[in-house]
Amino acid sequence: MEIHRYEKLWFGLSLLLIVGFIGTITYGAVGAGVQMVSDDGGTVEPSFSTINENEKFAQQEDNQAVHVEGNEYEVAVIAQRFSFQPGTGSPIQVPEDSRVTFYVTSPDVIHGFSVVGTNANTMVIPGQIAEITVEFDELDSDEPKEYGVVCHEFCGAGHEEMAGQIQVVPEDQWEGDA
Amino acid sequence: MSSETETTEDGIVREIGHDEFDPVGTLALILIYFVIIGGLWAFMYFVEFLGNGPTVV
Amino acid sequence: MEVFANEYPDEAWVVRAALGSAFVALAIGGLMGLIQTLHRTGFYDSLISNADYYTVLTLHGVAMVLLFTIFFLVGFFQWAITDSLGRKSEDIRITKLWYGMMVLGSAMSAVTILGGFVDSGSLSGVEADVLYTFYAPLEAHPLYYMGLAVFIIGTWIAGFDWFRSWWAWKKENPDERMPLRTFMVLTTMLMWYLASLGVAISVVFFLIPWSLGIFDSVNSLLTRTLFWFFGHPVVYFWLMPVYMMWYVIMPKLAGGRLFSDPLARIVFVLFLVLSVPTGIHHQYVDPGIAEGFKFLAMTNTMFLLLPSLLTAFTVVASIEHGARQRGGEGYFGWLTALPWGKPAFTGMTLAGLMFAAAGFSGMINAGMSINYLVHNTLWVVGHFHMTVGTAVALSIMAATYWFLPKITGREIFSRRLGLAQVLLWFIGMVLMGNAMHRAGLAGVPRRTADPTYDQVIYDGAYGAIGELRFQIALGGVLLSLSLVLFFAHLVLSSFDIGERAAATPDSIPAPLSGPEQAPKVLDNIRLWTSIAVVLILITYILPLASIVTDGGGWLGDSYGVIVAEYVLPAVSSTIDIFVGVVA
Amino acid sequence: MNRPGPVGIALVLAFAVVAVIEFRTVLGMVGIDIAIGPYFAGAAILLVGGAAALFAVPEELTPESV
Repeated sequence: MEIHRYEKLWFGLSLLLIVGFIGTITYGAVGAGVQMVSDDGGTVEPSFSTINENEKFAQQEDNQAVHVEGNEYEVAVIAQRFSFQPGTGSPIQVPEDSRVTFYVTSPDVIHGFSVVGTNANTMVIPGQIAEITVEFDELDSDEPKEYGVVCHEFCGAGHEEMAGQIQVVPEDQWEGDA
Repeated sequence: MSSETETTEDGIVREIGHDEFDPVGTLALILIYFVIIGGLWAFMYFVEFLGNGPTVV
Repeated sequence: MEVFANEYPDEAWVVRAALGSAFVALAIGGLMGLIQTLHRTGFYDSLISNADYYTVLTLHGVAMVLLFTIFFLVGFFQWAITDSLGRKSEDIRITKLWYGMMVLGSAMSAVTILGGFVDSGSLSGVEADVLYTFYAPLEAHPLYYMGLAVFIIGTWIAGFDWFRSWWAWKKENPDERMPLRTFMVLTTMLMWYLASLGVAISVVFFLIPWSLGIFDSVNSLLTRTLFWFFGHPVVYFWLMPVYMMWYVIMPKLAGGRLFSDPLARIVFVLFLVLSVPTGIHHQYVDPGIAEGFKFLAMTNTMFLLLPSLLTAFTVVASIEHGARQRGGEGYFGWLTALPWGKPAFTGMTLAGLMFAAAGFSGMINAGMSINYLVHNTLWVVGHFHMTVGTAVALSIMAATYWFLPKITGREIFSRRLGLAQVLLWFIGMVLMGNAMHRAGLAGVPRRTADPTYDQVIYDGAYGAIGELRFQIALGGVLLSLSLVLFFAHLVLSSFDIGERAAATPDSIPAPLSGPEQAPKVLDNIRLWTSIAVVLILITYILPLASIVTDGGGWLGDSYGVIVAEYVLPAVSSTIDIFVGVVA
Repeated sequence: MNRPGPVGIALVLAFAVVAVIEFRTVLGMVGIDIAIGPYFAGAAILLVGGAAALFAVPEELTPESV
């Protein structure tokens, strides 16, 4: 088979592009430390009673993150038609300069959990616990910083109402058990 | 209007065979495309994405 | 040589019928699209309620990406097989049977979707507000899933019908190479058999019994994964007939010849091999699937860029050949020697250009971690409106200007009108597609009736959100106008107006580098199918096994509330609708 | 180079419409804001020009019409 030399050149450049893309993503994982949502969060039977007994969700109190150690915190969120608990009723409060792990699950249908304007973004699937860890920087001022959270997967009539908020507060305004 | 060379319905004025055709215009276009997507990819990954924190770590 | 419509009247009837069905779906889907674009941007949201928006969205999705594209595909492929093998259908009754099954299946699903608009009477409870992805445990009426199953089985029989033609031809021409168009049809159908297996298993073994109340629950992640097993390769099912147009029709329209027949075959083989083991890239941010499986799906996806990048070269080189035969010169000057006055050519070229741009946003979607930035935002919607919504839809409409005379025997109505239509589509889609991409970067979610929230301020967008919303609405209106022109054109072409000539037969010119240059192994489709199966097993067996073993078995756990609330009413309404249909 | 025909003009204007509207965003990125009214008016004029050019396209396809 005869392939034109320009086409051979383009074939080589195409391969270079593909390898470059995969290389960039690999750099993101190894160098920049970006992790994918995976099966680390484990599973839970999708009903309120079972979810509330799950160790991650049982320790969740009102809208505060739970302090683990150092600057590490955990928040357990139930995404359900059509609210986030916590998040929708009152904002989820996390302290600045923290490393927060969100555990999100659903007792009913598939939802999304997307912190608008950031790369914190996961699906919420009944039966599965999504686990994502994100780092919030130090605040520039004494004012809390707010992030919107939206459900980005269609979950039924009323889906467009499903949103919440995360509030990053200065260290001294943090009211959780430090 | 009719042009001086004889043209077919498709406006073909000359036959170009396999060996006399170098797709140099295609090469030029596709190299431009290569540069654009390479640059855009770098911009999207390193500026838009990594600059859009917090990111899942 | 005669025009196709006269030489194969029975086959041409089926082709026309399939195209007719495709265009009915396009009209319905287009109307829904106009309603959506005005509703979600807030420009006119009093026509429907937010709740009805999701019915509209479901209808738009199903009509556009399943019915319009696939009905066109079967019509176009029937022509390609019949014309390239030069033989009638082996049994025209089978050909009509699969077309009839596809219509029946579409009607079944359409009834349930339309039921979403009705709140009372015998159709209340008959709903399918589940979008075209129907992620369980969102539940549709059983008839919705059954309709999909019937439709897909129809496509399977169509594939069988075309294989039969090929086997019969092969027996009579044992030493000849498989014609290019036949090769494209058969490789595409093999890919489709592999891909649709996923959705067939999901629908037949899980969703239908569950929606009938036989099972209490399903494993959401399992049915979702099976959907995407099918849901990504289905985009190539939309795209393959368009690639056939680009490889076969465009060089001809440009006055040139296909640059390389062997490369076209390689491209289709790559699609057969790589299309299916990529679906997990739609699940990069799904819990319950380990990172390693996602990485594997990403590498497959990235290598799937290869056939499209090769296509870009081969197709552009083929039209450049045409331009130079028409007297074009220079590095870029040849572009002015292309036949821009032909709407079929201009439309397909603009579609291809937009595909090059959409290819870039697809590369972003495919990048495992960068996907966090855009997952389920309007960016993705922008992406597929430029791929299936333009590369495919605009190519189909443009090719129709060339194709229609073949199957009706009459020339189309007007070149001017055709040109206006394709240019308007291009402008409308650049506006809407671009704005959607940028809104997605600002975090605006997809699939919602109203993307404004008290808790959310979108910032960081290039251009204010208000301006982006305006561009989306404006683009949507221009696209709708373009559709109106298209349908007006179809209607005008079906009447004898003025002195329109009868269509003249024409043939596809031989490639510059012909099939005799291609190694024989390329035609060994059994080998390529086997490789595809092995790749699918490698990519899918482990994740599926872990989803079933870790995630609550084949059926998930019991959702007591949901069963009581949705399943039981659904069962009783199934009985109602059957009674209603019979009576 | 040949003088562009009506089809060429229509095509170039179609691209121009798109470029004009997108270019405003690009200018916005570098901090130059242009009022939306005149901008869209400009694009609309180009669009009308494109439509007018299309009316000059002859219905019979000849090599010269391209």
